[in-house]
Amino acid sequence: MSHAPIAPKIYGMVAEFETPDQLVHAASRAKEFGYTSIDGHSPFPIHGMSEATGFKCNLVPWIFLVGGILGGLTGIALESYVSILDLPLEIGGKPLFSLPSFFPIMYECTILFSALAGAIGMMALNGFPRPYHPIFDCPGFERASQDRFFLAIEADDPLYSEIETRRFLAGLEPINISVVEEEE
Amino acid sequence: MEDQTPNRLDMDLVRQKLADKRGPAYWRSLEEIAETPEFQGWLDDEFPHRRTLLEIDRRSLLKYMGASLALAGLAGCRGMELEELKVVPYVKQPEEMVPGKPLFYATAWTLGGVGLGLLVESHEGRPTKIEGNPDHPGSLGATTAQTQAAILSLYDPDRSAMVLNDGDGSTWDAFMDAVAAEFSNQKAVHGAGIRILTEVVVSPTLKAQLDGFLKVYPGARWHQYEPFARDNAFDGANLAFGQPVEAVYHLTKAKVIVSLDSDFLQDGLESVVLARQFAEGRRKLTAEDMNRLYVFESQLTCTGATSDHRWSMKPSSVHAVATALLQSVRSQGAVSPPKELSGADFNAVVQDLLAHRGQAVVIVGDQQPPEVHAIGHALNVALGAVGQTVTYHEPRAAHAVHTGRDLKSLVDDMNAGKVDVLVMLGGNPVFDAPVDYNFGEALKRVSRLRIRYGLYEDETTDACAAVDGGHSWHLPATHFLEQWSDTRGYDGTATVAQPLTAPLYDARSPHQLVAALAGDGAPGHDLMSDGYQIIADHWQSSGHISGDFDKGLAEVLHAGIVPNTTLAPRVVALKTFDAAPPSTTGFEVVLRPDPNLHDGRFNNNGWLMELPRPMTQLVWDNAAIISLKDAETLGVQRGDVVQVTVGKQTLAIPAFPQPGHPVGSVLIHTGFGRTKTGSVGMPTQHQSLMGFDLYAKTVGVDSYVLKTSGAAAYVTGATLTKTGQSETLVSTQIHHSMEGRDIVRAGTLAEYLRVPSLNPDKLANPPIVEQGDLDTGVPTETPEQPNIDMYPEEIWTTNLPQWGMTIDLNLCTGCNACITACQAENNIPVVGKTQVMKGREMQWLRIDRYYGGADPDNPSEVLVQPVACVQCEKAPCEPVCPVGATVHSHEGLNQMVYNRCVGTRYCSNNCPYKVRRFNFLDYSNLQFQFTEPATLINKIYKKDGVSLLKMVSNPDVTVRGRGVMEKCSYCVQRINDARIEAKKAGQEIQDGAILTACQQVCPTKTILFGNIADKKSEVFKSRSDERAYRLLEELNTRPRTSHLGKVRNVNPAITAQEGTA
Amino acid sequence: MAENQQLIEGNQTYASLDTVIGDVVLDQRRHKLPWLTTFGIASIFALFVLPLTLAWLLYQGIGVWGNNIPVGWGFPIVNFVWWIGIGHAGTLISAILLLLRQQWRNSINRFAEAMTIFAVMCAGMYPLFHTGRPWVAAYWLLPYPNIMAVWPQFRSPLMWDVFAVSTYFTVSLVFWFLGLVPDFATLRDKATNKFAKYAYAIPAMGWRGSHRHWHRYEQAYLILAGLSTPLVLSVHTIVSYDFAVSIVPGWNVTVFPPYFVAGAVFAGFAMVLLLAIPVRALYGLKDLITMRHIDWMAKIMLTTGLIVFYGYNLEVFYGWFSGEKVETALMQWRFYGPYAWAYWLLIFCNGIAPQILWSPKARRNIPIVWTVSFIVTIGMWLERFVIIPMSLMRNYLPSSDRMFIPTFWDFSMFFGTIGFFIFMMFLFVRFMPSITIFEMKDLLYKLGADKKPQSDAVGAGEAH
Amino acid sequence: MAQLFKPSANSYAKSSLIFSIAAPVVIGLGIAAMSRSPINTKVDVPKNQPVPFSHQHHAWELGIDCRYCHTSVEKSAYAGLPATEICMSCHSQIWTNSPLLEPIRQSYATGTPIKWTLVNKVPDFVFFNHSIHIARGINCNTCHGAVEQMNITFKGSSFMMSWCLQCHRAPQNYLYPETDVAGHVVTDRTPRQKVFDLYWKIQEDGLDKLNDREMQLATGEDPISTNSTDVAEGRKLVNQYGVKVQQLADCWVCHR
Repeated sequence: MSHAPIAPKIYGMVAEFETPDQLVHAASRAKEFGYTSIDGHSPFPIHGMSEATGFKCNLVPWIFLVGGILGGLTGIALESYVSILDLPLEIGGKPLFSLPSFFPIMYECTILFSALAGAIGMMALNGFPRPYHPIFDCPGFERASQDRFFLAIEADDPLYSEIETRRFLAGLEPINISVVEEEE
Repeated sequence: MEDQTPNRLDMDLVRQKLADKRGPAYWRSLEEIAETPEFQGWLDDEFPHRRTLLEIDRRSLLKYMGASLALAGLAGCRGMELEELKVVPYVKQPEEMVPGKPLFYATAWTLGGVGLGLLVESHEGRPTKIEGNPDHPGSLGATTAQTQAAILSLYDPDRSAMVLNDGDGSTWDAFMDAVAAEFSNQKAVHGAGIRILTEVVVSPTLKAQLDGFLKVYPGARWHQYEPFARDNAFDGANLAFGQPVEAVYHLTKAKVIVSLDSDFLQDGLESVVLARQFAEGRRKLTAEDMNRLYVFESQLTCTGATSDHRWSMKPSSVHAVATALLQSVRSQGAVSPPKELSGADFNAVVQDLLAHRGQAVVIVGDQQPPEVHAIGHALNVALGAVGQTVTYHEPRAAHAVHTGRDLKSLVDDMNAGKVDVLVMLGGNPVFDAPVDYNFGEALKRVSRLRIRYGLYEDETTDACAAVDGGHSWHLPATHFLEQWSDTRGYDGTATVAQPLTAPLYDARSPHQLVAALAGDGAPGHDLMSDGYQIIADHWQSSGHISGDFDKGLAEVLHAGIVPNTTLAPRVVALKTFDAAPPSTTGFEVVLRPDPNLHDGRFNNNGWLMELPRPMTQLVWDNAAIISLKDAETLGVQRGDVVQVTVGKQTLAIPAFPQPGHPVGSVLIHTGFGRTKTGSVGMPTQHQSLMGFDLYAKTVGVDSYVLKTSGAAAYVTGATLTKTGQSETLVSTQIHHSMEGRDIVRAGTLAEYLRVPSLNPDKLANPPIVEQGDLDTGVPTETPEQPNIDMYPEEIWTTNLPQWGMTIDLNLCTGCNACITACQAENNIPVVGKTQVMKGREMQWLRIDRYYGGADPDNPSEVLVQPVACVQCEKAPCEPVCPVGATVHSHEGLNQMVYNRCVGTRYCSNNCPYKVRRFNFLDYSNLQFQFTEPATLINKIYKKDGVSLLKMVSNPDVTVRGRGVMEKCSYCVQRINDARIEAKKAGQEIQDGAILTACQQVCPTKTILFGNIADKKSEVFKSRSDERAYRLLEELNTRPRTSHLGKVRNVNPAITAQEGTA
Repeated sequence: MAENQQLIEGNQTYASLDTVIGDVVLDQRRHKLPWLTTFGIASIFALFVLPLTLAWLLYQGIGVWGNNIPVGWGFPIVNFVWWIGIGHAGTLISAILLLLRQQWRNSINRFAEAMTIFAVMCAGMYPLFHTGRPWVAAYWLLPYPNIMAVWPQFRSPLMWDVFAVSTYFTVSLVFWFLGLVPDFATLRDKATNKFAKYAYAIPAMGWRGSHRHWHRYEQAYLILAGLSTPLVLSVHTIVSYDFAVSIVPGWNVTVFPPYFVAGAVFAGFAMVLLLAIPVRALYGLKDLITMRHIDWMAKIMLTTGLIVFYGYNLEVFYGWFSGEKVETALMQWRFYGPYAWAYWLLIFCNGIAPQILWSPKARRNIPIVWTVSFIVTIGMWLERFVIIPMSLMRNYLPSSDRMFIPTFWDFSMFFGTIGFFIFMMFLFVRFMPSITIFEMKDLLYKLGADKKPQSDAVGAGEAH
Repeated sequence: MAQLFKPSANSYAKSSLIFSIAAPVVIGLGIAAMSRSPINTKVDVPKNQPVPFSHQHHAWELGIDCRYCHTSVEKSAYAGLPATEICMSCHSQIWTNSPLLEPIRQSYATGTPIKWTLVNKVPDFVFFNHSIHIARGINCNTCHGAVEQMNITFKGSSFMMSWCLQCHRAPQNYLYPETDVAGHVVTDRTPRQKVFDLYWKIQEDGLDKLNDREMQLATGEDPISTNSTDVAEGRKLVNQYGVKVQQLADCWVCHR
């Protein structure tokens, strides 16, 4: 640790709004203004936020798809390997490869793998679990999961500056604006 | 051990320790005692062989056998053993013995005055399975259910284990001293106070010994009694011929057989050979070759079910039929038909008999009075049967008497106080003597010595001990597999019977005992060895064995028969006799020996207790078997207790309405309701616990209370009243009709000639073109039959043998021998009455029984059908098993792998034949479970030492644990053995090299087994027979077992709608 | 508008929603006598009767039950199918209704999903324990390379069951948990008690409602729903294969898959109503689970009920039409046999009783709806009883016909699982939000903000 | 709003999540490894015996044929353990008063059998038959390991079902032709002769003269060979012996 006190690292500036619509409006304004790292927080999904902030991410469906394909293949591969190669048995006079009987398990494997892959993938993409996040320091943020709507402009944004950003946010008539610091 | 004295002393010690121990407890205590060095020493010089058995008993048999040979897991499917196991090799290995390979010894068994030659399988000196001796004329390789079960009695832990003096533990030496003392007094009076009571003695040696005894004690008397000795036949012969000859039938020659209330196809050891002969006459299905069986009977028997024409009637009515037949035959034409059947029918029977002079025979049942027997003989004479289909011989019994009267004279002497010493060799007179003799009371007058020698401590033992004054001795008898003896077969052929093992308990053979009593066995000297000597001496003197005796005897023992000992036929002349018709009133009560328990001697045998009685399918109980009409009039259902009253005697017994039973008569089996027997026959101490099921009462009721000396045959003038109580009677089959389905195919000879397949549909509307192939049962060669099957014909092609079986319903009499044989071969546990009631019996093979016709009291046909796993080629059980515990083998077997089974029971649900059995509880580890509550205590108790019963297990078959499915395996252990031997010999398995247990035991050769891929094999021929069909063919399961339709050779002159079977 | 308001009654705000739903959990004082008594009774069964039964079962073997040959499957499988059926409503409501954009689902899906999880738990016990040796079944049914070099047999419907049920359980669990995450966050932030705060913070995993997260979250949630829908249908189809695939008369019926699924939904909704009605009364959720909801659920019960009833009639028709002697004999047995009462009672419970729901009055009469649900729940159990043991009692060979008589232990295990189910449900109600908070807010937002698409949605909702 | 967690919590959370997924996998693998190890199979674990009998001494140094003691190995399912009198047939002459042999003499004198500790055991539901294996040329060492080198006998192979199936599914990998000292294939011997030949060869020629298949046996390693020529040879023998390969893996061949 160095002797000189260092200025605390800033996470960003957060504005608190009354209604979802305000948040969406604010977000789109911020985008127009040129901010890139914007983050909205709301107690429920607000359609239009992604468009407003221009956030795009369609990985999740692909993860589901790949998981599903893998699952299906695993299922049928397992069944075929066991029933034909490793343990070939005459079972009630059925052929070694009896697809009709193999289908259900293949089918279930597809769904199982796909679901798990998707769910876990989504969580991973969202970076969960993440119990600590600087924005929790934002005063009144507990209401972000209840009835308030927050727009954060993060400090790593090229256009970010104490004064400018604060002035900009103030223009959106938030309930209040606060600067959030980041713990080391 | 040269010095004897220490052992004597130590024996006292042992005696004290044993004093008040009984039954299983006895064994437990013995385990403790056995540890003491004195006992060890005593064992060594007293019974060298005993040691190994105690070894077995102390260490768990599993560990002993599991090591000293691969004995299938008595512990059930438990997986790899990890604890330290011990291997115990021999000290001196017997010459002929190869560890792990069974040896077979020829011996013989006697029941009801008839001997049967046997081969007994022995593993390391441990007999495990009884088979018939193919060289013995009375067996020809087959046996009966009772014979099969006899092996279980050998290991019965409830057997009488030690000498008792006035009810306390004692020794043979003490007994010998007592005898010596008492008999010295008797010497003075030439033994006037001595009486010996035996069962019917067949053994020539024993006869000689007893005669010898009577020489030593001229004043003594020898009496014989057996509740079901053939007294009526005895009197009947005297009546007809003036001499007590015994009839020996030759049914192979007979074209027309008339049974007058005789169950000759199932009753007694004689039935083995009679059934075989009868079956021979039914193989060729042509009008001229096939024999015809008329049955007039007072109960539904196997014989009746097998017959071509059956009339059920009260026992007393048989006399009328017999008389009418005799008159008609004598006067060359039907006169005065009896009321039981229509004139036309009667005439047809008479004509049939007349048409077959010399080829006809009449057989009379033992429960018929002497008069009927006499008439039967007269009929045979009139029909020219004598010398052809029946020959008359001097009795098998060494000394033929009317045992009823014989016993009477004994009882009179006893009551007269003439008897000081009564020696009872076997039998159980207190339980089964006629009530009016009151044997128990008479016993009280036997003042000095009451000696009882028997396999079990029973009612007679107690009665002897109960008397105050004098002394009573109980002497443990040897099981027939533990003793040297001899006997005579149905035709008199003698067999020298050798022991398979040294006595498991401290027992002596009857020969040894008599020898000792006669004084030539001085007290104290080793009685074991001369057991052999006695027999050897007798046969040496008999002169039947020529040349070097020892060599000759060895051959005799090996062959199992003594050459040319067959009794020569006697010339008989018919006397005129008067056969007054019996007077009859009210209900008629017939007391018959239970088909399984006989007179009660097998009462402690779980296999026989649980073996469904033929026809009634009743287990674990006896009942008042009455007609449905009577049941209706009395207003009783099955299980409702009725009161049977005969004079002063009354008996409360649950009723069992039985189709085909004559109106106005009651059939009651004996042998139940024992008040003193083993834990199977009398499980009084048990209660039901948390849905675990046991009984609170004796098994069945004692029906001997109705047996009076007056009624030689059946009791008349009985009254039945409803009591209002009810009890559970458990029968393994609740539905009796085929419900119009194509299950058992049967038809008349005429129908067979028209439609050989006997396919009901075709019988109903015969097709233009006969398609025999449809029913040949050949899996692939059925061009007419389009293969309506999505599955491939073959999964893999193989040149291996393909096992298959055929069951010829035309020959099956439903005698149940196969079931018990299977039970013995495959370590099938007994589960107890309540489990059977719940539908959990374990027998792999069952015999289904169906009635046909509208009138239940007179079913038009009674059909029996053995069903075990039919080894489907497209088995429905296989695809549903989630763990692949039941899969197909390359030899076409439907394999059930116990150690893989998890017990979902799906296979059983999906089995259309319902031949799979499930271990719902820990049946096999609780051999006693049907008598012991499965409480915690009990389970802990079970842990110490393995019960003696487990020694009966076949080491080649896994003993199944709880939660495992099991089923018929076509005796795969025998298949594997044959295959290995064949491979070692570098050849293919020969046809007939493999006999399944059920096939081997079957008296009528109903069952064939072999390789159906081999076009020359017997089974293939039979499978290709036109009658062959596959059960539930329409399900396309392709059974490997085919049934062959039953053909009844009905007399065309008798119209179908008459009540016939 | 009036229409719409019926989805949420009283004038709610985001905050009020939090209070109404959240306080059930956060304010433990609200759990009063009714909760305690029911919970107490349930726990006797869950913690005493059930373990005792299982212990005795494992000690003795399944012989303590009434099963025999031919009736290899008795109560355990009856109960298994019954529970699985009940377990179908949850995922169905959450998934299918979500895809159908039925907003009224929002207030009941969480509740129904929980029900699913617990019902499947109960169901799962039976296949495992009905072997009497679960230790073997447990590891031999899973495909893994072992020292025996043997594998499960994949042609067996039971094997399909293993996969179907375990998949169904896993996916339902995931689905349920995903739905809970944002609500955990809400509770985390709302909770005042420190312990509660952390207790909810951990499963919330640091959810902070970022719009990026919401974006992916909604994608995943929707696709999961899309996956669950065929899953739900497949599971009971596969369960029905246990019977339809066999050759047992009375089992090998092609109509089974559809009519089992319908039956499952039928039973499921019955159970939802059975539980939702008291809960909404108990915890003042009347505003969120409204008469409108109950009305709709009753309608679905009526529909599925009719399908099931049609199935019963088809069975009889097949029996007669096939001309198979065995089949006809079986029908005779059902109509007139010793267990005929079970069959006719079944017809009443599932066929006759639900018909009252044709009348809107009845559909909006709480006691009637509740009673009908109760009757239906019994009826669905009887259906399985009639299908499974009663068919097995009759056979191709009349010689093997046997009666099936359940024992004390059959019943104790059944009631044990019921106890376990209620036990779990009550714990759930007490410690987790039984209504999806964020979805309710979303709904409120939609209803409040723009009415136009909303009324369409509701319209769609009616015309389902 | 105050933070509930420190920044470090994030990494804790993630790692604990990963752990909770990894743990079962690791445990599972552990169990799998254990069940295949001597802990379970007891391979190579010498067992205490009442008499410290050395196969190494008797079978190799003295060159006593297996069948001298295991009398029934060719006739029966069970190889047979020597009866005391067999031991005594030599030891009544030599080592007559060695204290180590006291139990033998005791047993012979008193007639009490010796209680050896069991070394090789298959579960009770497995029906193994020695005679047919001998008759098909399976060497003792194939299953029992390098018995001729064991001082105190131990289990040579795991006897796991999967182990049995290696041969029962592909016997050609285990059957091998016998070669003479010069390395030429010996053709005039029956399979059973080959079985009992190995120890003689070790006696006469020492280990170095053995071909490598025989070497595998002599040294007790799994005598499998998958190289094409050996397998081809094996196939020949399979046909020559008439081994029905298909059938070998049928359940009821070993389980009943």
